[in-house]
Amino acid sequence: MGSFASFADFISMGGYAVYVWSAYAFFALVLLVNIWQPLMARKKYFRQQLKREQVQAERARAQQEHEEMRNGNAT
Amino acid sequence: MATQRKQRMTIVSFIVVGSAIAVGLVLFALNEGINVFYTPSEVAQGEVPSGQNFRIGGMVKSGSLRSGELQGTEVQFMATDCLVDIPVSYTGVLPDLFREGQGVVADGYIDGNGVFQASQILAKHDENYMPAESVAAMEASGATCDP
Amino acid sequence: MLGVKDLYCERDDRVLFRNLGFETAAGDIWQIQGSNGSGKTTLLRILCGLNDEYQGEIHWNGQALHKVRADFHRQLFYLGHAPAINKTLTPRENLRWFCASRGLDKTDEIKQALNSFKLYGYDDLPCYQLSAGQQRRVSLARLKLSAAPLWIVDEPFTALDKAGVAELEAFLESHADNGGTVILTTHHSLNMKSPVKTIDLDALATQVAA
Amino acid sequence: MLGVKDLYCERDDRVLFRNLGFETAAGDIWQIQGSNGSGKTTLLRILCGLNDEYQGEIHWNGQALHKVRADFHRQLFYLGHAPAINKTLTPRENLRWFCASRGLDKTDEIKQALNSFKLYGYDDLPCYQLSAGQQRRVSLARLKLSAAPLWIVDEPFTALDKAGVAELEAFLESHADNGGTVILTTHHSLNMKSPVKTIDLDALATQVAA
Amino acid sequence: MWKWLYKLGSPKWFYTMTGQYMPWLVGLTVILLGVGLVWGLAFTPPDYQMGENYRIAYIHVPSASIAMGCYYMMACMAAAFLIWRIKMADMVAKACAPVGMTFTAAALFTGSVWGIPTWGTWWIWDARLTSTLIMLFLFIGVMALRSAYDSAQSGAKASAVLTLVGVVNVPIIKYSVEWWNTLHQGASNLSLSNTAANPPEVWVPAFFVGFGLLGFFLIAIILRTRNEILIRERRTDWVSDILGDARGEN
Amino acid sequence: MSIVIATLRRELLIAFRSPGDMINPLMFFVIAVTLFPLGVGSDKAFLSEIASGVIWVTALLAVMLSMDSLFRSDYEDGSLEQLLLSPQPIYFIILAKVAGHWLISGLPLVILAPVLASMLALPQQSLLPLLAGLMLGTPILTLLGAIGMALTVGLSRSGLLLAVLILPLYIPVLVFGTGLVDSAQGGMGISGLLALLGAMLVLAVCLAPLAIVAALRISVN
Amino acid sequence: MSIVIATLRRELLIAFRSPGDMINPLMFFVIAVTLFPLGVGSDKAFLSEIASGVIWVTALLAVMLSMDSLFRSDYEDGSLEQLLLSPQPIYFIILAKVAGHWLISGLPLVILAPVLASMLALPQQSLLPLLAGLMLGTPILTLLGAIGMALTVGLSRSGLLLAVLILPLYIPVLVFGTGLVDSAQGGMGISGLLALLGAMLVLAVCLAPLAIVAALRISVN
Ligand code: HEM
Ligand SMILES: Nc1ncnc2c1ncn2[C@@H]1O[C@H](COP(=O)(O)OP(=O)(O)OP(=O)(O)O)[C@@H](O)[C@H]1O
Ligand SMILES: Nc1ncnc2c1ncn2[C@@H]1O[C@H](COP(=O)(O)OP(=O)(O)OP(=O)(O)O)[C@@H](O)[C@H]1O
Ligand SMILES: [Mg+2]
Ligand SMILES: [Mg+2]
Repeated sequence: MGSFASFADFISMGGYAVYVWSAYAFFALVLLVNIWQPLMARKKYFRQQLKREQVQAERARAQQEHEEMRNGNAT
Repeated sequence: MATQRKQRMTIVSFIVVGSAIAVGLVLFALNEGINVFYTPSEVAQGEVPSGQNFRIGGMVKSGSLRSGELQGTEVQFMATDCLVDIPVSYTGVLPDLFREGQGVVADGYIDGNGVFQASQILAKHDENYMPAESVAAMEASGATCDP
Repeated sequence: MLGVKDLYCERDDRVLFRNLGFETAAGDIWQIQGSNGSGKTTLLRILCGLNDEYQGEIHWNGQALHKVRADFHRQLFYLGHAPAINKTLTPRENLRWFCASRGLDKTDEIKQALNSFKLYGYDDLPCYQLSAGQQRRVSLARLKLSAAPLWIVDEPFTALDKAGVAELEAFLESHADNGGTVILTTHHSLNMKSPVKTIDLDALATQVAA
Repeated sequence: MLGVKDLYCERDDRVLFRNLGFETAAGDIWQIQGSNGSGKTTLLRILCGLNDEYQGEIHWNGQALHKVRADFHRQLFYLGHAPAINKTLTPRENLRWFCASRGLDKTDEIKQALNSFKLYGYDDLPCYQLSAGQQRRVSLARLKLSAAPLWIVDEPFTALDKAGVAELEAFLESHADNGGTVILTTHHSLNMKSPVKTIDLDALATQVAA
Repeated sequence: MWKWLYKLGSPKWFYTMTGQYMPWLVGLTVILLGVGLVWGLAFTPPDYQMGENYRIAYIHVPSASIAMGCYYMMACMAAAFLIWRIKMADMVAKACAPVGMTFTAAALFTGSVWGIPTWGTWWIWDARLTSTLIMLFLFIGVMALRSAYDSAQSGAKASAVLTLVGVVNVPIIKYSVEWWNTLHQGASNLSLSNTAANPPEVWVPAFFVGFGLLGFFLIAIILRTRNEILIRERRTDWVSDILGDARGEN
Repeated sequence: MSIVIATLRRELLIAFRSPGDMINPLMFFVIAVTLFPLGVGSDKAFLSEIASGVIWVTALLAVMLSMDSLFRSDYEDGSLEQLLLSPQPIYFIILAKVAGHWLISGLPLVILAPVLASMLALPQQSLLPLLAGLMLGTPILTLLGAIGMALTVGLSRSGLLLAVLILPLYIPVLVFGTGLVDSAQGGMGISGLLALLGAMLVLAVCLAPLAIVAALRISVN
Repeated sequence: MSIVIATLRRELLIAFRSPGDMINPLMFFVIAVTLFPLGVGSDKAFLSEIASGVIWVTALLAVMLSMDSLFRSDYEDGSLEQLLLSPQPIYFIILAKVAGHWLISGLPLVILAPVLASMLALPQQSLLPLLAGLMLGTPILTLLGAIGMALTVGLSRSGLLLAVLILPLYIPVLVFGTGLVDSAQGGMGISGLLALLGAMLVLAVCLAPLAIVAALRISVN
């Protein structure tokens, strides 16, 4: 393990484990967030766009149905 | 057309003159020196009245650190800037980096005996990072001010 | 239903109306007329109990209004100049809160109410994405959900296009036909089959001046 | 004077106008027409340089507008929806600041300008004590003081009574007769002797849709 | 050169270009960051004073540098947007704010954690720390201002102005350690020749992490910018083509 | 009581949709707290003495400034009129609204307070009393602030006026809240002061809605 | 330059006609300053140490909160558009407006500061540096605040957002302002710090109007 005698040594970081590992954990979190968030946003965007198309189709259908129903009532 | 250019010139010259004044003032300020913590020399020259809270910054003089023979967790050492030494007394836990020959910043006041009673001790790291084995070489070359 | 006797109101030292009196009945449609600033909105708000700077009597089913306020509010639907639509919420959420605030248990009918105002598929879009006319429609969709017999609506036709105006007129009329009462103001001329009773505040004002 | 070529503007993803082009000359009166939200105000603000979200060219006396901005502003009088009247100041104080901000030295003529808009004796009352119509008149009194040849006015007739409207129309016309240019929007139908050139934004929009 | 700049201003070109080079950038970044972090964490010898704790430097320093660089980049983009109306510049500026905020937070957090054992405090109101905190606030303020506007156009311009007003803070962060007496240490003098203080085995891994993080920063910005392009250009044909492809996948 | 739940839901939904309402008070709290060490000096021993006072005063200001989002948009879009015409008990609707607003703007302050307290070097044993005080005190501040906001919502420029009206009413809360921390630091019992704050909270919960409703009726007029 | 004088005159006239604009910031200043003895304890020796910091921080907040009256009414009644269409140099008109606003809301704070300072038991020798600092500092605060206000005047709910944008920019002024008092108390020269504050003021006067005009153009759009 490079400059460490053992893996346990590496984990304990010469007694500074809390500091070193929490700093690295936060850093990893920052990296993760910066990748995860745009990727999720991208997914959401595609989902929304597809849903928007569906909704538009549905909107047209509902309008048609509603109008047919009304015309049916009128006659 | 002409008026537009004239207006712009007025504003530009206003800004230029202003910036010049600002630069002059900044240079003057830097000349006067604006310090936030005081070196032992400044303290010795009486720039800080006694009884007043302030911050002192310097090096821990080699060989000046006493702790074992004192009560509890009290420590005493000399803060120095290679010219003047100021005795410092502190009770509490010291940071890791607090070593003889290293930088230190202390909050506190000068008591009646001329001792700086610190309420907080902070260790100041220098600009050098090196593995332990290079230190010997370094000390031999006398690269740092060794107080 | 709602009756008014000897109503007097002044605002900023200007008399808006004096000796105003009328009595609505089930099936009535009342239109309050008058030029800008003549006090139409003020009158409607007085009738609702939102404004109490008046003198005179207002009674509800024969009882003084302030004694039967809770009952009156249960029977009243009021719609003011502003649409009372929160722009960050969706139409569905807006109407759901409306139902809750009126003690109605009609969350299932919300979609239908929106559809009947031609808001097909708009129920889950935040309202700020809707045009002014569509927002007005969301606001009006509440009429469908409300069970109140008395409707007091202030310029309900603003921001609606021609077709919307016609539909809303028909809807108001059908409410009156079913035994409800409508009190409204509008600057455009109504086009209804049933008789519309009018109160002209301008005429009242000239009467005052005379 | 002011010319426009190939102007294109969209707002919130909706095209307001496209391929708009016209050229005003001294003595012209231009009326911008269109329904609510069709972009009349937006167009006027673009012409003034208050809004720069457009594509296309605007030129003033043959030169690109942004190059001669200061000169253009000196020749321009703009009046928007809002009256630009501070309510705590008196009409006189409001107009005095207007003169200063335009670099005019006409403080003596203020009273006369106010009088010509029928504000006899109102010059030292704080504006919040004036009615909406009177405030509008204060705002319009600036037309009298301004020396600018190009007037761009957005719905100047709001809050004016019939007589006021007629007078203002005559006044705008006389400005055009004296070689000035007027660009205006209004929802009411103009009643002027001289020919009024119109731009119909609704027509342009349907053209776009087609 | 100008032509290239002009092309960069085209969203479509940017989108396809970054799409092409992304795998390479990701690969390079993974290698640099991986090597640098493992080296720094496990193979560099401990510092003669701070021991293993010193390893925080390998993430603290590049985080702080990237955060400051990010602010500069945002300011340049803001200026380009305000002066030349380049829409791409605004999209990049918009992407910079959240990324810069997170990196500033990382610099603050790692620095604080590092300070607990070494200095004896996790926070002190010295010039370097305070000005870094101000930078965090500025990033947040820029985002808040943009989102407060209903109109995207106005929000973009307003946040650009604020960005430019706040740019004075960055040199203050950088030089605060020289202008004032700070508890934070000054700039280290790295050199290839000096093998005693700051020898290469200390700073070479730092270089790896530094460049790796730069790559990561670019990736993060590019990802966000691409999303923004898709949103703003959703009505164009080329975006609907992309959408069509996406529909095919689903 | 379904109206209470519905109102709470509505408030929280609106807040989550427009995160500025949640984040801005928090940001103000953090920034304003950081001003003090810069202003009065950052000596640790010294900071620890003023810590609780500074946190209380800043929380006071943050709550006060956050009030604007409580009734403003409802007033502008006409929802407030509808609310006042509801046949449901308006008293409880208002209570639910204020509770929702506290959850959005007050509670986050309490949750963030420990971090700021340690930045200001507040002694460990004072932390709990500080939090207890804030937990009981911020709802009082929100309720009192709501009265002031209800009175001024009809005015276009209400920022400073609200401050001038409401800050004097906040003083008792401040006194007891910081008293709590001082007592704890001095090793005295804090149950008495806690009970007092609790009593104030209960009173405020019971009586403030009456004042708020009355004030809203005036503003809507 | 008659436009500068005319604008100044207009601002002062408006302020004298609507005294709330002048009195509210002062009232806020006084009330907020009195909160501190209540919050941190009223021991005289202790108060005297925090006095300058408290006065500075409160002045900061008062100036910030007073900004609302700078452009709000002009924005709403359309005067702002007229101003931006003026053929006169807008840069100087804006400068005059901000100067007028400082005379109304900043200068009174400086004048009142000695009273509050003696309430907080500020040592005698610190008074002059405090006043000198405020005299140079409050105009900077007003100028920076005007940038923030210009950016947010088009938004309906801008109170807390303004704080979040502007308070970070106020920090340097606060640091130097209180540093001035500390140096004086420590018996050191203050000319350096004064020069620095002066430099900041000159720079702010020169550059802030550019940012303000740009921001106003955006807001009016
Ligand atoms: C919250 C606390 C801290 C903050 C906000 C902070 C911030 C910064 C910033 C902004 C830089 C500048 C990076 C650059 O110039 O590119 C920096 C560099 C650095 N910091 Fe920190 N820091 C903090 C704590 C610490 C601590 C506790 C240590 C170690 C004792 C430390 C060691 C360093 C080092 C070694 C550098 C690189 C200096 C150079 O070579 O230029 N920092 N830090
Ligand atoms: N909040 C108020 N405070 C004082 N006076 C008011 C207020 N609102 C309106 N007024 C005055 O009361 C009068 C009546 O106003 P109201 O709003 O009732 O008119 P309206 O008939 O509804 O006009 P519109 O057709 O424009 O809606 C007006 O002259 C107006 O000046
Ligand atoms: N501040 C704004 N931000 C974004 N869009 C706006 C803004 N103001 C207006 N719009 C939109 O721009 C379009 C044109 O508005 P504009 O005010 O120019 O219309 P108009 O023709 O003047 O209408 P009116 O007859 O009601 O005055 C409208 O559809 C409106 O939705
Ligand atoms: Mg009305
Ligand atoms: Mg218009």
